[in-house]
Amino acid sequence: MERMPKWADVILTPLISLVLAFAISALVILAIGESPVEALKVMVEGALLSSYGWGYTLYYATNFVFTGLAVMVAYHAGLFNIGGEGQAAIGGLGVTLVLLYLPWPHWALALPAAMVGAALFGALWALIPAWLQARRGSHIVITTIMFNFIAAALLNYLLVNVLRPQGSMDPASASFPPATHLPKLSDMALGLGFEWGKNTPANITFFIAIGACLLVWLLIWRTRLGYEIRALGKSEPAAVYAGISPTRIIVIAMLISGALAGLMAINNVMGEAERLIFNAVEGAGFIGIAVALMGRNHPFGVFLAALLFGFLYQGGGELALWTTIPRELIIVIQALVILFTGALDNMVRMPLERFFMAMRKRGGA
Amino acid sequence: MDFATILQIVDSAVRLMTPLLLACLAGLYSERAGIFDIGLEGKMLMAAFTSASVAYATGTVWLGLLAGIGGALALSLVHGLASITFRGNQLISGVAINFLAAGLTVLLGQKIFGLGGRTPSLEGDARFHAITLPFAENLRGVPVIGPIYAEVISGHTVLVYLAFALVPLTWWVLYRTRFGLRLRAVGENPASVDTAGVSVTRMRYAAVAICGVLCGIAGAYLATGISAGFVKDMTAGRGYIALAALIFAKWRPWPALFATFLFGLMEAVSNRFPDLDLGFVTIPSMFMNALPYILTVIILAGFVGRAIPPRAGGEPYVKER
Amino acid sequence: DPALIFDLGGKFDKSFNEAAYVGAERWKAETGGSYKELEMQSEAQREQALRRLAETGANPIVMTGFAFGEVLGQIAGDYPDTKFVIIDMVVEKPNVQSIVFSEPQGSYLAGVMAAMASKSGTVGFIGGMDVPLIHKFECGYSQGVKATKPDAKVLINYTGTTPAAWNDPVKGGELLKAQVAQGADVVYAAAGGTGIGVLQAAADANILSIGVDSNQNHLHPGKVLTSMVKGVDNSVYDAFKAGADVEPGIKVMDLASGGVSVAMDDNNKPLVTPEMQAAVDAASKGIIDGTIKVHDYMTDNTCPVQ
Amino acid sequence: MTARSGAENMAPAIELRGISKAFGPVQANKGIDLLVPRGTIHGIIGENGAGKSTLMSILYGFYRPDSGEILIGGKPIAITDSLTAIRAGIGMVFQHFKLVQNFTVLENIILGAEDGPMLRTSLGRARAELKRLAEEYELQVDPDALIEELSVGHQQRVEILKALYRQADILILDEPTGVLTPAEADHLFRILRGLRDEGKTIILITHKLREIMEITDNVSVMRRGEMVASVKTAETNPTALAELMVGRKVLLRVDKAPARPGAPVLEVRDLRMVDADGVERLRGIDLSIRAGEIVGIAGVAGNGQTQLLEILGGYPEPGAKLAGEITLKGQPLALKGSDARARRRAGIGHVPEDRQVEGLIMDFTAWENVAFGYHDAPEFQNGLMMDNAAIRADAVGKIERFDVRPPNPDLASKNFSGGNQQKIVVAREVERNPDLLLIGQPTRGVDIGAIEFIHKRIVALRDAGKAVLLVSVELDEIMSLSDRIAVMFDGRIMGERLPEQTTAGDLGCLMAGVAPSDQDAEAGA
Ligand SMILES: Nc1ncnc2c1ncn2[C@@H]1O[C@H](COP(=O)(O)OP(=O)(O)OP(=O)(O)O)[C@@H](O)[C@H]1O
Ligand SMILES: Nc1ncnc2c1ncn2[C@@H]1O[C@H](COP(=O)(O)OP(=O)(O)OP(=O)(O)O)[C@@H](O)[C@H]1O
Ligand SMILES: [Mg+2]
Ligand SMILES: [Mg+2]
Repeated sequence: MERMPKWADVILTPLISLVLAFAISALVILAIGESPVEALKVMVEGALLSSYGWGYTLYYATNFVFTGLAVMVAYHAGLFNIGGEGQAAIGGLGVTLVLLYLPWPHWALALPAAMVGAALFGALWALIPAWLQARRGSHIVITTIMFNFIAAALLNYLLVNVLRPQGSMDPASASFPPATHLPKLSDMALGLGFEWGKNTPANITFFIAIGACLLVWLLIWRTRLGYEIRALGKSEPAAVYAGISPTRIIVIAMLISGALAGLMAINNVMGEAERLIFNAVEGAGFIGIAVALMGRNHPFGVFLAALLFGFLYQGGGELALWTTIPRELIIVIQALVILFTGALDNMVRMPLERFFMAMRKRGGA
Repeated sequence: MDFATILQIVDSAVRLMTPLLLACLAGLYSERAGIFDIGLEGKMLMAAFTSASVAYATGTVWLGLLAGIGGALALSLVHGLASITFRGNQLISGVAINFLAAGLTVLLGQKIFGLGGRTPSLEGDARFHAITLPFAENLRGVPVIGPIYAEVISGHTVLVYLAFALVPLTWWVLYRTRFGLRLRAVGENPASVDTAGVSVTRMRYAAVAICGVLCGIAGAYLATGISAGFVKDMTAGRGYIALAALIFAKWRPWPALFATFLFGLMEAVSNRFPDLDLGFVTIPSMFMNALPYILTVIILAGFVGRAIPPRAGGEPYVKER
Repeated sequence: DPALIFDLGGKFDKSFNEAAYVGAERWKAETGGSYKELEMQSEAQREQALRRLAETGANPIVMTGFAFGEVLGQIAGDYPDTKFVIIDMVVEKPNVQSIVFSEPQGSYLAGVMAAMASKSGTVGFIGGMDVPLIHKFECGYSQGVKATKPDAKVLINYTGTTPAAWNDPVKGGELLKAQVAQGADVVYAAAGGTGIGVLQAAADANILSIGVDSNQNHLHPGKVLTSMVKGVDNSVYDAFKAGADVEPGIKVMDLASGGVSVAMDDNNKPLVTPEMQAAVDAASKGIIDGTIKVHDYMTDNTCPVQ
Repeated sequence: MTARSGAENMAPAIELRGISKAFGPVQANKGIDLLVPRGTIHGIIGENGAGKSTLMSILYGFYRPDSGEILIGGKPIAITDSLTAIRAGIGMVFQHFKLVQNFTVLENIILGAEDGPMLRTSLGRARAELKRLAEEYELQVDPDALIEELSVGHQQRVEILKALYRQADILILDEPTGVLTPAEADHLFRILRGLRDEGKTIILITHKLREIMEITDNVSVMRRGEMVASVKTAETNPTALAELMVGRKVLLRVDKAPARPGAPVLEVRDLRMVDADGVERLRGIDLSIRAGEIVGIAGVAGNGQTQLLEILGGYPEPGAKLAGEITLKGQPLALKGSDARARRRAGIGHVPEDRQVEGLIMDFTAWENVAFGYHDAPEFQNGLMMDNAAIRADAVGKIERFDVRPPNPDLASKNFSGGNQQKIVVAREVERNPDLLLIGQPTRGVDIGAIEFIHKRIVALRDAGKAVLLVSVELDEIMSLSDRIAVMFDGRIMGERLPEQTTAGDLGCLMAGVAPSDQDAEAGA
């Protein structure tokens, strides 16, 4: 028997938490001498009230879906993958190599190949920490943190010394050939005969992200591998009793996790920048942690949380762009959202439970 | 490499390891009590900001130190509230605190000083200065010991000595006092502490508070000890490195000293030899900069083995579900 | 109205974004006009910001940093009536003015001063992230040093490989100490917020430092030998002043045009000996009239000295 | 009884009035009254989940009651936390010990009862006091040993010493004998009687009616959160108690026909094992089990039974070195590495000793756990996916046949009582009809209703011609269920006995490592 109805748990609680987070954010905005109402208006208008805003919101959300799923899959295996940042960055390298060094007649051919490149490189970057955890017991939290730094160093080196076209100031690779440019959602809309999200970076990867959510859901809850991943994540002795090899599952789960993080590069590197730039991931790997945890480690939750963060990113960007509010305010709002919906959720849930228990007693009496 | 160079590198390592050591010990108290803390970074950052601001405003670095402790303590309280009182997810809370500090410091700094999140540079009594230990100069001539004393041991700010003194102190508190016994117990099996008639909540809050104080000192050291003012994001990942050192040290004080020294040393070495010329190949600066991280992984994999965290770590203490 | 877009470092980076801001503010104070300003949040916003500004009628649109180059090249054609000004990058479009600075020339002068001020014969350079732009500074500086004191040694450090490298004064200070330990007594910092720590540590160690981008001589009067000033503020000021009539094309801001210089003011007066001033003047003259060739690292990714 | 007088001393040691406690929607205790006279041993029995532990935890201040009143020595007292309870002279040994595993005995003893802020003085005093207590009550333990190195029996001693060190007048023991050998249990009861004779009051929770009859003065029975009866032990009998407890008639004996053993199913020859720390755990085990027989392995926990089961189940602990031969139905089994999966396919079922740590994923639903270990079985697959519908349907059937309560396959396993969790595991393993069933501690902590059921199913499996290897520390269980008994001590089989030709005393000797006399050896051969 549950203490409160499921809908209250999965919808009401986060909603109230969100409201609390925004209320405190409003106080912060007041404290720095700006108008919260104005700020909210700019954010909502800039992120949600135009196809243009959505074009950006969905673009950011796509990034977060991938990194969120990456954290989620590892989490189900009992592993805390902080390395999404590095894995996504190296995934970008994979995309770049595929697109720059192989000739592609059409994006539809380039895309699957680039996906393989992204996933493969991301997975490889997760492999060493995974293997060290499985065989040597080296704490995956440290090793993945270290691998983020190492990835940054490696990319820095490659971009400056290897991939950078001669004479270019930018530590970035050459642009990908036009044939590999992915269709934007705006182009697709035009193809269907209406104008939507002109000049926004949201692209076909968004659908791949949705597909990834579905596949991850199937993987975790519908396949034997998923069953074994979850079993190991919950209890290692039990998994061993059932004949599940922890080493194997740790390595596989991390490979999948790294591959998902790497796949993000399809969106930001292939879809948006259309070349590899330094720090292309821009912290999405870390946002992925929040997205996974807030999404309760369920793909649907991850999707919703990614949308929320996409909104915060885009709305916050608008705020920074068009008002005098410093862009750091967005970081504060993000922090408050993470805090209230992710860590202080019981502050809302406990009284709610009491409320529903009381209701039930009255109903039962 | 001559003796003088080695001394200079070790001297630099001592300065660089100090914030790591303080943060590492901070994490040690918290995690030994069963509260995981990836928010060390954020707390240090907040402390760096509050300490620099108050030191600037008052011109007194000691008030700055107090303010730094206060700033970190405030975030500790948030973490305590989330992970102890409301039994929230400690990892999420830590992540949120890191974001919160990164945003708030710049927001407040910009509001107060208008320098884009920087504080003005600190001068005179508004910062900690290096102290020369007695006889440092007189003894310099003594072979071996003299230079070591004068170069490496003498000539740091008071916070460096404090950090080093905290290592034996922490050891003593942990293993020789009632408080330490209960602290360790509450991180291993909170129910045992509860049924022994001691409040788990109070113990954990105490641990989290100590963690805040130490992070506060670490942050104050960054802004008023080793440099002279706050710059946004100036912790530059040191909180994560401290966390790595903590796991490396398997949550014990003396190994924590060793682990943070190793990190400091590796950074000092890569500072000193930006392009290491090995004769047949020159290692580019990017890789020398990444050296501490690469070596950490190698050492971890090769020599440290399985690190078992405090058994009740990361889990809120729940009696009635 | 004109508009100004700052790169990811942010408006208060103590470096060239800040210099651009200063120029815009000066224009505002003098003309009483108003301008729009934007700070980048993420890479994806570059295009968004440019397009939105262009669509709202801002003209000219000034942006700082080479990272805008790619995007500007793609979108400039969509807004033929808008003038764009990009700093630190060349974008060849009919409505774009590209302003590039001869950092190597300015750095060369800084190197001349460093070499003369150094008693030990060892000078230092501390860069932020290891990227080509910073190598331009480093290489010009080294050339100046070597031209003045051929047997002088130049110590070179970069702060890191992540964007944190621009905001790590602690590491900056520590790098400076490491260089001092190796004998450096003049150090040139081209590292944004990290440079603050370098200058501070230099003042503490009682050696001389050289600032970058804006005039940083005042930060530690009497301890900062000079600053290699990029006239970003003037460029922005000029662009704003010209308004919609900004001349498209490439504008090279070098010593001759006063685009780069070494700052001389009351703060560093006691440090600059007459001989030093003479050497700087001679070197400027040589660079301007072409008798001294300062190699630009970017042309071939190599530096002739070291 | 002690001969103290005075009105206060006549007051009962403990009186509970109308104690109620709900955990969310679960009403664990409903208006409970209880009276425990001073200087008596009071038994409490009841099914799994009846609310016994909850009630005692309330008395000890671990939980707070929703309503009700507690009187100690006739005086009402608000027990808000364990500290108040300790001050009121109450000590409790929990069903699941509350010890810090990597602390020494001494550290555990003084935790929360230190003399001052420095440990040194406390440790010194505690060491002396411990020595005194150990001598007075025959509760020897090494004060400097780490808890994780101690056997469960010794851990329990530490818990009792903890209470005595705090000068408890009232001692609560929650299922203390569940993990003890008969000898250890006898020893414990001697101590309890001694304590009672000193005037201390003892509350004892147990599932074993024999123990109730043997040692208690009074007994109370709980069912579904209510106190259904309190009687003098002398005035009742096991059958009546069992009926009160379960609410129906219970068969307390195992009813089974004589075994008709067939061909050997499992042959173990000279099995040796050295664990990762270099300790020799098995020192040459020879064992043979035939179809249609139950071989029981008796022994004090920690004498290699766990290792034997793990090796047969195909998952020896990592780093262990194995030697010897195992054949199943004539086929040799590989000793290398771990392959629990292959063992299952080969026809070995395994009910592990610890259902909560190994046998179940506590966060999985019941239906998911019913496939656990067999999740790769062909009938549970549907192409690339798992056939969750098939698994669920299978689970519903098993839950029904094994009378798992509540019969809700979607409930998380942690929300079932221990007995019902055990039924889930047994259902899963038994219904696969394995040729060989390994079964460890099948009824630990399980109430008598469930014990009866589980025993029946094990016998039915045997009667279907399957081999069963039963490991249990319950001598009663071993004696009544086994067709043949082997006793393990220190990694060896000390001897084999037929249940009808041996006694508890005889087995106890073997379990203690005392070599059998010549006569016995002949009987065993
Ligand atoms: N901490 C808790 N939180 C929520 N519910 C609990 C808790 N402890 C016990 N319960 C519920 O209270 C009821 C009584 O449990 P309790 O542990 O007191 O039973 P018990 O009589 O000791 O059973 P057993 O014989 O298995 O030890 C159970 O049905 C259980 O669901
Ligand atoms: N902390 C708790 N939260 C929720 N339910 C609990 C808790 N503790 C016990 N229960 C529930 O109480 C019931 C009985 O639990 P208990 O721990 O007494 O099991 P048990 O039958 O004694 O098993 P074992 O003897 O093997 O421990 C179960 O339904 C269990 O899920
Ligand atoms: Mg119980
Ligand atoms: Mg029980």
